[in-house]
Amino acid sequence: MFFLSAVILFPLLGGLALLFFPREQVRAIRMTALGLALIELLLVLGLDLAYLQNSVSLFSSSFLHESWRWFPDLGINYSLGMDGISLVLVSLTALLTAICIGASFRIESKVKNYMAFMLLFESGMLGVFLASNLFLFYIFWEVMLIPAYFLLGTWGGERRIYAAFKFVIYTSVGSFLMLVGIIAIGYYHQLAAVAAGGTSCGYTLELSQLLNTSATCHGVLDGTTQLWLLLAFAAAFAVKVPLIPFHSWLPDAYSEAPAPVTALLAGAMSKTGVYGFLRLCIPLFPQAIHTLAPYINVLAVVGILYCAVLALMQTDLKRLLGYSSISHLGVIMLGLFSFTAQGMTGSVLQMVNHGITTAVLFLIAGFLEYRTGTRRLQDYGGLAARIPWLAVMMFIAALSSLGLPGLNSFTGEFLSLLGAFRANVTLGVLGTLVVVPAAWYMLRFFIGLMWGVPATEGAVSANLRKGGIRDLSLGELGVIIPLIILIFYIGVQPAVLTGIIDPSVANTMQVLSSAFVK
Amino acid sequence: MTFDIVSFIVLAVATTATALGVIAFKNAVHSALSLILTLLFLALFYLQLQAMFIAVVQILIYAGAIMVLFLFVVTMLAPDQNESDLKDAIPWQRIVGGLLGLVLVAALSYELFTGAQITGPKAAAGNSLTQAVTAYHGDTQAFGMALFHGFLFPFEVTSLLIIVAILGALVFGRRAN
Amino acid sequence: MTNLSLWVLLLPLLGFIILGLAGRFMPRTAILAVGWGACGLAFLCAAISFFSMLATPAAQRTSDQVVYHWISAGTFSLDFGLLLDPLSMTMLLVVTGVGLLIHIYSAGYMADDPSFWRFFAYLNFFIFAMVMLVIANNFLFLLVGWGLVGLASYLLIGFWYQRRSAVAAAQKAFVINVIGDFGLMLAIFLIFQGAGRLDYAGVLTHTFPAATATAIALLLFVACAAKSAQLPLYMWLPDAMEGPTPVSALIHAATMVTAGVYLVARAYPLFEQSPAALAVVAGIGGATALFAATIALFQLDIKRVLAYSTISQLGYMFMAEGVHNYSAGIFHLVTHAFFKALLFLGAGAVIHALAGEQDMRKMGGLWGRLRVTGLTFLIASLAISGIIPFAGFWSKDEILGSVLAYGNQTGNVWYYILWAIGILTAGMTAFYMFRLFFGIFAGDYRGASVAVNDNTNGDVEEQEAAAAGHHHAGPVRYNSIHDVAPVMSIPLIILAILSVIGGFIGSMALFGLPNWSPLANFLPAAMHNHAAEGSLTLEWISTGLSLLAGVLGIGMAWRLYGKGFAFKQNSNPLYQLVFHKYYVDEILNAVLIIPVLALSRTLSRYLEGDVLDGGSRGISTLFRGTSTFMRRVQTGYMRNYALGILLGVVVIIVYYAVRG
Amino acid sequence: MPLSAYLIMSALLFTIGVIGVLIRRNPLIIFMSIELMLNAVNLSFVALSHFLDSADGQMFVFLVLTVAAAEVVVGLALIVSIYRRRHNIDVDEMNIMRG
Repeated sequence: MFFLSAVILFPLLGGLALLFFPREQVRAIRMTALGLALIELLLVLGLDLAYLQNSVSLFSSSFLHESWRWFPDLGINYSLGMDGISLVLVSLTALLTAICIGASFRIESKVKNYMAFMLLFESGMLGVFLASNLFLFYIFWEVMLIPAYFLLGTWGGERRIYAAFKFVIYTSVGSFLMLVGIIAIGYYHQLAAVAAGGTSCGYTLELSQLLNTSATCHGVLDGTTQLWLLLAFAAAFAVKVPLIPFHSWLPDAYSEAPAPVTALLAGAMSKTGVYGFLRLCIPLFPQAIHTLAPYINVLAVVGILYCAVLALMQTDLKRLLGYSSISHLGVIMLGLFSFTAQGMTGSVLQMVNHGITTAVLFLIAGFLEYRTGTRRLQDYGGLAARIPWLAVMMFIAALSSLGLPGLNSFTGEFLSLLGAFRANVTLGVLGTLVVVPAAWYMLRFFIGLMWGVPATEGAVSANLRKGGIRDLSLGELGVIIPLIILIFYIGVQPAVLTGIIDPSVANTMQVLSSAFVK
Repeated sequence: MTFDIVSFIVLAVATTATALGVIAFKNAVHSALSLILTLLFLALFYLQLQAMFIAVVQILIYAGAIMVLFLFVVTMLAPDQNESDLKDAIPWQRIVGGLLGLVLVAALSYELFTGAQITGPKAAAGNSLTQAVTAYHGDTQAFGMALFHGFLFPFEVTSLLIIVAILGALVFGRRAN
Repeated sequence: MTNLSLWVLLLPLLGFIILGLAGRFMPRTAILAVGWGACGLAFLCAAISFFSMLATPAAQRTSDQVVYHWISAGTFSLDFGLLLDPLSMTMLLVVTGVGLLIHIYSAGYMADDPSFWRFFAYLNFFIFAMVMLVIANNFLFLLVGWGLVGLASYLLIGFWYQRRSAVAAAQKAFVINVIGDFGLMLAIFLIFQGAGRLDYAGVLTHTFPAATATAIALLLFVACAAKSAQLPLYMWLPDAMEGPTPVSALIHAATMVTAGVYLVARAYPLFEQSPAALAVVAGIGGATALFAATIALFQLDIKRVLAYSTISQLGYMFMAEGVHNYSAGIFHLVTHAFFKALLFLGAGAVIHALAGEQDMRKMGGLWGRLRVTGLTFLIASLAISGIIPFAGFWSKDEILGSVLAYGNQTGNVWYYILWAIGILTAGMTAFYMFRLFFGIFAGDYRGASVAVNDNTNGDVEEQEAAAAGHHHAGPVRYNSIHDVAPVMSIPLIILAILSVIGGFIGSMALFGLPNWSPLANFLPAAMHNHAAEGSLTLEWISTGLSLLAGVLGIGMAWRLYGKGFAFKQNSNPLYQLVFHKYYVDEILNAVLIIPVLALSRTLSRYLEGDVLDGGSRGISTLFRGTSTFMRRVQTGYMRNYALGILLGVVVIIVYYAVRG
Repeated sequence: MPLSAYLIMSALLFTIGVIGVLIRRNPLIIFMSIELMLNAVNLSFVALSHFLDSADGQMFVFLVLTVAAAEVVVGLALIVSIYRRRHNIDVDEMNIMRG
């Protein structure tokens, strides 16, 4: 029965258990951490199978649901729930964490704390994806932020303090507003429920209560309260996604954090923002989301093109990937707020694809930085001959990132943009236009590193003169291969994922009723 | 009736004078002595208000015990050093202090004069035991009854307080070794 | 009807995977075995399917084979399927046939290249992508093929990735192809919006409202223009000559660039629904034909001459399709595939013989040494110039005839102008082809004698650098030149034969023979019955004139360059303008590339740097400022604190006093 | 005598105590001023107890007394220990805990 709690608490307890290891046994710590992450992955896969047996909707009785009373009179209880969308994201998080821990065997200082924080980070994210009570959602939201701050702050590059500080400021301001929103929604919902006749209705934060229109205690909030509450929630999620004006923490955080951490941040954490919009904002505030959707779409499109253009001239490897990642998330948001079945299924599918592709790109950037010690693009050049395997892996990931038809990102991007196009033609066209600058900066990124004539001065040429650069070691290859296989598999056979996502999207969105275009 | 008024006024003037003396004298010993006088005058006030026990207690404990302690400490701590020669670090403090004092007095008196005139005895609210006991016009026996029935718990607490105070004094008094 | 199209698709993919993973360790013969085997078997399967298709009656010649369910989201559901019908059969034969010949040829051409295996892996990947594009049964997998083909051309153009010019050309080619993908994607969105499905069977029978039909057709044409290097988006093809010559032959002459022509032919019901789009197709086709031909007149690098010639011939194909005669377009596509591939391979043989030399001024008099290459090159030149028995004559004249007939039928003066442009371009084509032929084979050998930098003109230097960039050891002595090995000359000969007899698959109605045009009958009737049926006299006039133009062109070339190519620098502005390819690259750079990069640089410095970073830094300084101010309240003097307390008390009392 | 007279008297004493605290810099004097304030409160307690005819007031005076005693004891002990360490006792010197 408590399958979901096991999935969340296992990495938490694993992380804590890890702290009791003696500090100097670095190898043992790394191995156990990887073991824990892999066991967690198996647990999640078991969960997937359990789910696929009886593919259920969010509110059907047999839905994988757990609920324990916590503060009964406040309507707060420890309740978890899962449907197709959270299943996909939970699996992505578990996979990426296992891979990123596998890729972190080069971290030397304070390995024990590092691994513990990574596992804590994973359980925070899993909690966010599975919580079905607003209070519990907020707790996991914060539990996710703390390890991210420490991972970024202690093991990062030179400007890590500044980056970590900015990251926390942006995220916590957003999440405090969300807390206000959470408290307020319980209160207004109660008011509305009482007004609607259910005199005995109490203050509740239980998602199934708030969303379940047939429940006895269901009050419908009026337009303006919905709008204000939506803005409160949107603040936290917009920072996390990030939408354009709130994105300036991302380039610093992604370029300063160690590569495995950035891979996890970009791969999984940014999805919690979009998940928040999808699971909380749209169902809870249907009217308000309609008034706000055009503005969010415009922000998304601006974000897509603005960051694509910015990525053209970045000199720092990870910064370039950071901007590209914002651009991709813009496409996801555009798909989500098109309120069409294709757009939303496409955006969830693209969340998974973007997670995989960005993780590979950041890990490779990390391997390169580990070998040469520099992140400046100008120092690199013509490495394909020396490190062919790394070049091939990077090329596949770069192609997937620029949306080459036939690979994984194309399927998600195509569906999202199709949905966006059906909702609003001009935004659809502008969104699709990103394909051109995306190809341009991705190729410039790959060519700058791998093709052309090797740079004559700078750190890379020094390494080349000294002893040359080693190609991918077996461990590194083993870390990337699963993701590369997924890139090809989802590209060729996306029906597997859309089969899981589509019914859940339709189910989550029936609250929009007429607005949701099949 | 006039005797009351005259005695009150005399007492009032005397108390005010000695109170001012406390804060005015340069020499600490003088202000200590003037404080003792103030306490005595207050005891007289209490007598005037027929609070016999309190008046006696006031004289015995306050004037007697506490002030003796005060004098003891004052004489010990270099009485000759008067503070006028020291530069006053924050001169504006005095002016503002004085002003605020005046405002306080004005506000309080305004409040008292315009507030509800409490002249006669009023039936005490609540059903505290003391209310039944005061039928004897507030004499010591009534006070004792009230103390040990109504206020037993606070009485015990104060005893605890005093023990703590003694321990505190012991700790601070210890010669730094 | 046996349909082996799935094998035609999977065999090259298999070849690519084997060579891609293990190619590095395989000996040369094994590489060739896999490469030739995969492509050869694919051609065999295509041939088998072709003959079985010929055996079946015309009606049941299409077989739509669903492979697996690809995706489903809401009402959008799509299966990946293969459609084998006469049109895709023709394309399959061309792709795999010419592909096989080029595979054989490359064994010789790339013999001395260290990453021999990588070349064959990419070739196989290209054939897989092109086959996917051609036999997909829905627009989405057409887009997938479209993208993969763009990737293949990127990989092959940038094959020698150490060379800066090749890398830049590859990137330019890919980005411009992505612009095409962008157009195709929008068209697909519109199609789904209108028809609710994407497979050809459903979409091509659906009638769209006029405006959407035109929008879809034009967007599809944007994709074709990018892929087939038509006017606005052609500039990547001349730079694509940086790739090895077999690549130019296969991709940039015979197969990939014709994908646009195939797309228009495939989606002809859509184009039929919007006459405006067809007019645009015809117009741009004609304009590109003329424009590219003018540039080709004065090029010095033999491969660039052929590149511009390809652009021009593609213009012809689109002209044919613009006047509703899609089968004429496909016919010219097939014949063009033969003689243009032959021309490129011939040029490749010349370059190979001269150890990498590509500049006409350092060739000449090779007729004596490269006899086979010379002969096949001559045949191809005659074919492309539209001289009577050769393939080019039949296909080009069918196009010009139908343009004239269409002009006559609709009475629209523009089509007459278009026809005139066609004739003029035919003449120019003949001129530059024979200028090239005489430049290479006639006169005396200028290789060793000419010092490299004898002329002053700066931009010629640029052409020198581009040509010299190709790793060649320096001018080869005349008598050490020897003709190419049989592995290269056999494909030349086969293609030469095809260039001669290729024309006879087209219509012979001209000479009173019964309407015997196997290709037109093979293709679905609807692809040419909308075309205008001009009277026989009109046919004779346009054929006669185009033949005359061809002969004139050859004559002028003979008079100017008969005795050998002599480069005369002349400074009249018109010549300079054309010589510098209308400065298109420089304009593109100035108008598009530099401004966007500058915008990106300023945005990241000012908007990102100052406004956003500054903003967040500003907030933190704000907080620090208020905190330092608050700190001064803690003065340390106890009396101040007492004063504070008193102030509080006083305020409360005064408040109550005032409130009363 | 009317109750308000006593209250005014107590207010006056209280104010004098407060001013004493504010003005003087010798901790002993400050201590005495505090005592003064306490006694002012005692006075008002007794007066009210007398006029309201209830012993509660006097109870509080008694408690205040004990508290004052405890306070003086500890206070003086503190001052003595400070004096032993610093040899001069001036309130303004003791500002180590400054912000």
